[in-house]
Amino acid sequence: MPENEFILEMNNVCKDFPGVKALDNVTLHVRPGTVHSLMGENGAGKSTLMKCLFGIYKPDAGEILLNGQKIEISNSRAALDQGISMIHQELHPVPRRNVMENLWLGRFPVKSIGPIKLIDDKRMYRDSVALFEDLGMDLDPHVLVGSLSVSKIQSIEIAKAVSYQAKVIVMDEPTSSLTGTEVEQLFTIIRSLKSRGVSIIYISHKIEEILEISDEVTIMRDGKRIGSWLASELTTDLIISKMVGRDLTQRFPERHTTLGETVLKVEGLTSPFPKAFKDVSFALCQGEILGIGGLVGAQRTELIEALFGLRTVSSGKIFIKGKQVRIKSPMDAIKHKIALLTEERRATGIFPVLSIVENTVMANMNRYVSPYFLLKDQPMQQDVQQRVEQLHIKTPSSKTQIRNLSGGNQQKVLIARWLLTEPEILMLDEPTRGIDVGAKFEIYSIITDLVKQGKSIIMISSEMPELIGMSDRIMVMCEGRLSGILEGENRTEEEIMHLATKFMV
Amino acid sequence: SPSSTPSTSSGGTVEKQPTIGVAIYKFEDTFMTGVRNAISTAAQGKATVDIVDSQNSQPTQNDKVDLFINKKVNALAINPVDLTAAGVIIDKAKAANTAVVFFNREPLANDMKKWDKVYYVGAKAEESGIMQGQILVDYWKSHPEMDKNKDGTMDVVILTGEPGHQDAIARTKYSVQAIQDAGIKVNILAQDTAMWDRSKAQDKMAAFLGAQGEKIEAVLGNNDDMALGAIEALKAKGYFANNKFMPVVGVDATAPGVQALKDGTLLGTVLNDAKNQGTATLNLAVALAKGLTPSKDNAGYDITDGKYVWVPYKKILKANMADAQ
Amino acid sequence: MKTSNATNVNRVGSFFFQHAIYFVLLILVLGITAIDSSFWSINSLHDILLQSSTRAIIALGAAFVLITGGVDLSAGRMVGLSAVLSASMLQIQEYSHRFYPGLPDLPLWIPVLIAIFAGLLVGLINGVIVSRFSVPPFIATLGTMVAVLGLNSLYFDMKPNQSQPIGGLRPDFTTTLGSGYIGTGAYSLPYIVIIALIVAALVWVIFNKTILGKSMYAIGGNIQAAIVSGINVKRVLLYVYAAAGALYGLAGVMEAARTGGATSSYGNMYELDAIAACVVGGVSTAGGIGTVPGVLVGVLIFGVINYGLTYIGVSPYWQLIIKGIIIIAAVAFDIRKYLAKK
Amino acid sequence: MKTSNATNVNRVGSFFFQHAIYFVLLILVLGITAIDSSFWSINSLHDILLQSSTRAIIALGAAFVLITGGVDLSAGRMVGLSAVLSASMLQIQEYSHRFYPGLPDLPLWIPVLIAIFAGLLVGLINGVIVSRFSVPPFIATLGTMVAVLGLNSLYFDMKPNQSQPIGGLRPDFTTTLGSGYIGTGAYSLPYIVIIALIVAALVWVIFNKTILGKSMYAIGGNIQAAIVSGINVKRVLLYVYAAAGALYGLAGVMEAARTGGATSSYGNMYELDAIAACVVGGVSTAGGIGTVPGVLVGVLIFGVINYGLTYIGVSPYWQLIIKGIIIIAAVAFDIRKYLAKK
Ligand SMILES: Nc1ncnc2c1ncn2[C@@H]1O[C@H](COP(=O)(O)OP(=O)(O)OP(=O)(O)O)[C@@H](O)[C@H]1O
Ligand SMILES: Nc1ncnc2c1ncn2[C@@H]1O[C@H](COP(=O)(O)OP(=O)(O)OP(=O)(O)O)[C@@H](O)[C@H]1O
Ligand SMILES: OC[C@H]1O[C@@H](O)[C@H](O)[C@@H](O)[C@H]1O
Ligand SMILES: [Mg+2]
Ligand SMILES: [Mg+2]
Repeated sequence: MPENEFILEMNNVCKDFPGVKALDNVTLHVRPGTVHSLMGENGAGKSTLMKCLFGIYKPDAGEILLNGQKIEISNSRAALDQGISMIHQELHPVPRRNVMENLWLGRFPVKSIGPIKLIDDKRMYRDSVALFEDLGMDLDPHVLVGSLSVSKIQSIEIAKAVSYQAKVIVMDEPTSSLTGTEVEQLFTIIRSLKSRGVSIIYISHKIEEILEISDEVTIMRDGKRIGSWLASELTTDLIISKMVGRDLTQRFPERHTTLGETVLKVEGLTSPFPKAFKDVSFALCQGEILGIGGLVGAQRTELIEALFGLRTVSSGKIFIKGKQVRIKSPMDAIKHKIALLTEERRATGIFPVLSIVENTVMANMNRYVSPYFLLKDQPMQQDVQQRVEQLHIKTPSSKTQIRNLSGGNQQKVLIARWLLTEPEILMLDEPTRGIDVGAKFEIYSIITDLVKQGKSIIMISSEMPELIGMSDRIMVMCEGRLSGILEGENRTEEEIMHLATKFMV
Repeated sequence: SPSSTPSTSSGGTVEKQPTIGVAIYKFEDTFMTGVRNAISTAAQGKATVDIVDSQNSQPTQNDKVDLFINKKVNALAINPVDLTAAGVIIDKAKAANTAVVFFNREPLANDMKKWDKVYYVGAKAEESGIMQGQILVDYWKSHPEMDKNKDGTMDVVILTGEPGHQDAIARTKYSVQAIQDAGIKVNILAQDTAMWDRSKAQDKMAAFLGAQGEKIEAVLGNNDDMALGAIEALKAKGYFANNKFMPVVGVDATAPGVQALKDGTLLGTVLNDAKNQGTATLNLAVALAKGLTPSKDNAGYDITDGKYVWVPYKKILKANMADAQ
Repeated sequence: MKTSNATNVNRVGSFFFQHAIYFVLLILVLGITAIDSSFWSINSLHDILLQSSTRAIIALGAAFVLITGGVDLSAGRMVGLSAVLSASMLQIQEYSHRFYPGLPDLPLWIPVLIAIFAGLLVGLINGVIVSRFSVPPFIATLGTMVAVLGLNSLYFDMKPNQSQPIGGLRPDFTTTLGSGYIGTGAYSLPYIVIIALIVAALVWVIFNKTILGKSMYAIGGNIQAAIVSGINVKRVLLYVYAAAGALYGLAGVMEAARTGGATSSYGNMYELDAIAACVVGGVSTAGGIGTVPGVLVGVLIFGVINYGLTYIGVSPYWQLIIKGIIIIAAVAFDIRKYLAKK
Repeated sequence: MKTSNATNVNRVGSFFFQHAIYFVLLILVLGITAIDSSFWSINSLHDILLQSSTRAIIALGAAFVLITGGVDLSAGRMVGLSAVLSASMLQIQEYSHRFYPGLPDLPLWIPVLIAIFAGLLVGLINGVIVSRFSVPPFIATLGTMVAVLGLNSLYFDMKPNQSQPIGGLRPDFTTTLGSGYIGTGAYSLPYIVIIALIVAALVWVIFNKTILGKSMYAIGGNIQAAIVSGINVKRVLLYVYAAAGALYGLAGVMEAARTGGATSSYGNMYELDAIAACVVGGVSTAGGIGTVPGVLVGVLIFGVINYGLTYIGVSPYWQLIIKGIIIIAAVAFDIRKYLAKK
């Protein structure tokens, strides 16, 4: 059989959702043994296109050709059987089962005892170990997945997708929760897959990554294909202008810091759990952006969750504007005008079946109570509508269930939720994860506006350029301890990395 | 269950009160509560009774019997959930040499013959149905206006108990038959189960009235609770006021039932004699526990065919209301 | 042209699925009317509304809990408890077997409030068990369901009553909360229907216009997110189970008044009917979804089934089979609107 | 020193919570023995095992469904159906009220298989409703629960039986699946206990060593994950409900054999007991969690409560109250091990 020019062709694919034309005549052609990246703003339709390919959605129109043959993909099983595998944007772990069961789900190795087929645990273990070794991953096949960090779970998904021996592997934002070294590892894996003739469809909002790993790039906007280019023809600015439809001159908004008095002071905060944060002390000034850097597992999330009353502390003091406070629950925190945008949007952020309005006002309903204890709809709608416009949230209406929004737009709704509480201290845990460049800039602008108004920000980020570009000071953690605070000129990636590994043995 | 050694130890020199294991088919049953109370009362000073609830489940009752045997009670008094299950219970009792008195639900004759230490105390289920029918027959004869459409046929609706319940079946069948036996034709306009339940009966009766309206000439309830539910539905449609009457009959002669007789809403009911059923059951069990053969002398009741004590039902109308209290 | 046609078809289909339960109700009514045309009457409507009133109140209680993602199995037994409690204190003086022989006539509202309060209290206990001890609602309410029956039976078995049905209820009680109505003849409106409507309106306000209501939907939608959003989840759950309990309590009082009596087995299995009505009415057992009008339509569907099938004389066994099939079919239709478009 | 002590304390605490239900069982047994020392005997153990056998089989059926994140309310009515079916075909020739007057003696296994197959069939129907029509399991099985009772009642009411309890069962039937045992005296092992153990072993293998089992846990743990991993969710659910149905069918046959009779009300409410036993035994109503030994211990806990409380003469009403409290307390303890430490 003659080798086709394209291993995969998706032609004129259309997909409607109530109120949204998610895909409008989209065409994607992928060559064998290449990395083909898919880019576009949040809600551009990237995930939807891939879900059509993987049998999760049924396209309204269009055709899919694999190796020149038209194929029907009615469900994920069919996709896998045709040699297409996928790393999903939303992780799908089975938390109460162990690593190897998650890995081989849907294709467990069996041994036959007469007519009976029993699962071959030993082989499953051996295969898992071999696979992890091959991919340079450090994972114990017997550990419960629920006890692992997001980045480890992401690694499992990667290993799983690779292990299908697929001809086409879709990776929908595989690096959104990986550390720098893990990203490098993934790229090594991708290169070796390429050399074996496997094609990768790669989705990411990280332009540096795209330029580094891709052979070709297709850009989408509003459900339409804008065009495809060789990666070598593209530059960051070019990509941004194609994606956003206009030029974006800066990555970070201009700002001039004027620090006020100390609003938050933390002294010797220690968790009762030995592996968690210990003896953390720092201060936050009015109008300041305090970045928190570190590797995944550095306990940054735990620390700010403790500040927000979600976790217990065994010792340490918290002062707000000089007064010592006790924060035992998010309610206390909100009362003290603290807000927290959590790291895991799906698990701790959105109310999937509720509308955008409800999702937005949920942390702040007191504001809409009339003298008769009833909620006033009108101002609620207005405020939400205003935020939808301000943050450019892409949705048919503010009454749409949030689960129907694209990942990035869900994140914006959550930001809107916290802005509505008019916090003095806003804590953001990986606020731009999964956010497109345009929206990132919008979020950065919001942050800068807030500090201009005298609010204070704590921002956890694993993206070092973001930390350096946005923060006044960067506090770096390692293994639960504060390893240093960087100010002024010495805020380099090297210095951050140095501190992030300071206590490691 | 494998046999444990028969309990000989408790015999001895000192006269110790015997222990009787009593299993009621369902504690929530109003009538059986009366029997249960009668058993407790009769036991005072004579025996220790251990009364358990079979929760309307035969398997559960079997479990309770195993437990009684393990605890080495001196006699069993069982109100079977299903009369057919008596056979298995008799086997268990026989293996442990523990005499058993069944009450309220009569086991099959074959099973009763399996062993000589098996007795039965109860009323004849069909009797209650027959009496209900007779009450309506008497009323029909003395009140010709009851035949509203003058067709010589009694147009009735029937509210039945739980499907498959022996009392429900017997009462439904024999009440109709008794009316027919008196030479009156019966036309069943509607019949439905209200699960012995007052509130369900009220809803069902409302639907009967909606569909049949003035055609209904009498209401047969398998028990008082359902008859009273029917009366509430009738009241809502203007009955029992302004000379609008509907003959309704029930069974059990419960306190609210008797009150309804007094109010003139319930035409009649049938007294199931809880007190005598309970006392007879206990007396027989005590005699058996002491190793005696029950007789009029040691148990206080006539024994028929060497195994049966029959406690009669009684018709209750407004006139003899006092008999039910 | 072609597209617009297709869209129209789609729109009709979508409209149909969005309102599936209303169609189910309509089809049922029409079907029964086709078999017996006399069913189509103000009287039937009247009877169905009357029979649906207490059920609606119980179902609304169940909806509170379901929306938070829980389930309440203790509903029926709470109905029984409050029926017995209120009846035991509201007997006429002349009644021969009074529960409290010496008790003077109390003002009507005292026993009624006591009974409702009992429901509220058990509800609170449910709430504490669920929210403080993190026991799954199914088990927490299964436990109270069993325990409440025990308690009620103990009370009901007290001397001198000894488990006899409680009868001889005061006419003011049975009228106000039972058989009374305003208006005349076919155009009368029974008090209990009015009570049910008022309760429904109040619940609608709670669900849609209060912080409690929104918080309930949030908890049912994603409890972790609710915690992070500063919702006092424990307190909301407490209120929710207590409110549900109070509604069951009210329903129990109304059952006693309506039937003019009470026993400890009142309300048995009502919880299943209530949950079924809710789910048929579009409340999700997974939490976060449900509306008051939906619940009311769900209750009416069962009202029509129960009344209508008896009306046309379907045998009880066939009634069961038909009812089972309708429950499933109604939900199977209704669920279409939530199924993620593939 | 101090830390190591603390860690030890912690370890003891953690061990305790990990095995909470075993301690609950132990405490129950010891408590009852303390009140009446004669309870501590081989005979009691024997009785409790006997009484727990059919319940264990039903609970294992319920566990299948619970692990996939579903719930099966139709269990009890299926038990009733298969009890009536098997009994109706296994009466002695001399019995006066035979269900099928002319029927010759069939080989034992034919009626037994028919009855189990009936359970399997209803289970399949549940599976189809849940998986093809996406009806939530609570409603799907509520529907079949009602419909199966209707069907069974129709069958049971057929002429000439007309709803008479079915009795006069063949001794080979009542022995093999009822009262028979191997061994002698206190050291005998009833057949039905052996059957329950074999079933438990088989179910253990299915849960832990087969694709079906692992897929069940995945579906209950995260159905989305199961779908994108190419698991045929619909087929697995079909198998699961069918397997559960077959187990209920087997249990129904055993109930008939054990009691020597059957009526259409057999099995009523068994589903709640079964689910309660599962959850007490650590099965999560949210799906994805549960083990066979856990389920067995859960069943035993109820066995000990039912037997033990009656043994020491607790009044039935108090038994209900105590039972309710124990259900809640056991789960409240057990749940500690899952509560995320924060
Ligand atoms: N199941 C659904 N129902 C309704 N609308 C949907 C559904 N899934 C996606 N959409 C809509 O389709 C559009 C495309 O979404 P999609 O998830 O494909 O975007 P994306 O390009 O992957 O964005 P992101 O970068 O944020 O992940 C969005 O407007 C989204 O709201
Ligand atoms: N040593 C460890 N081994 C495995 N998992 C760990 C370890 N330490 C922490 N985790 C888990 O990893 C997850 C991430 O840890 P944490 O949130 O503290 O990291 P972080 O510094 O906030 O990283 P991120 O950049 O992902 O926010 C948490 O869920 C935590 O429970
Ligand atoms: O099983 C319950 C029924 O038992 C009957 O014997 C009694 O007459 C009825 O009133 C009802 O209680
Ligand atoms: Mg996406
Ligand atoms: Mg983190």
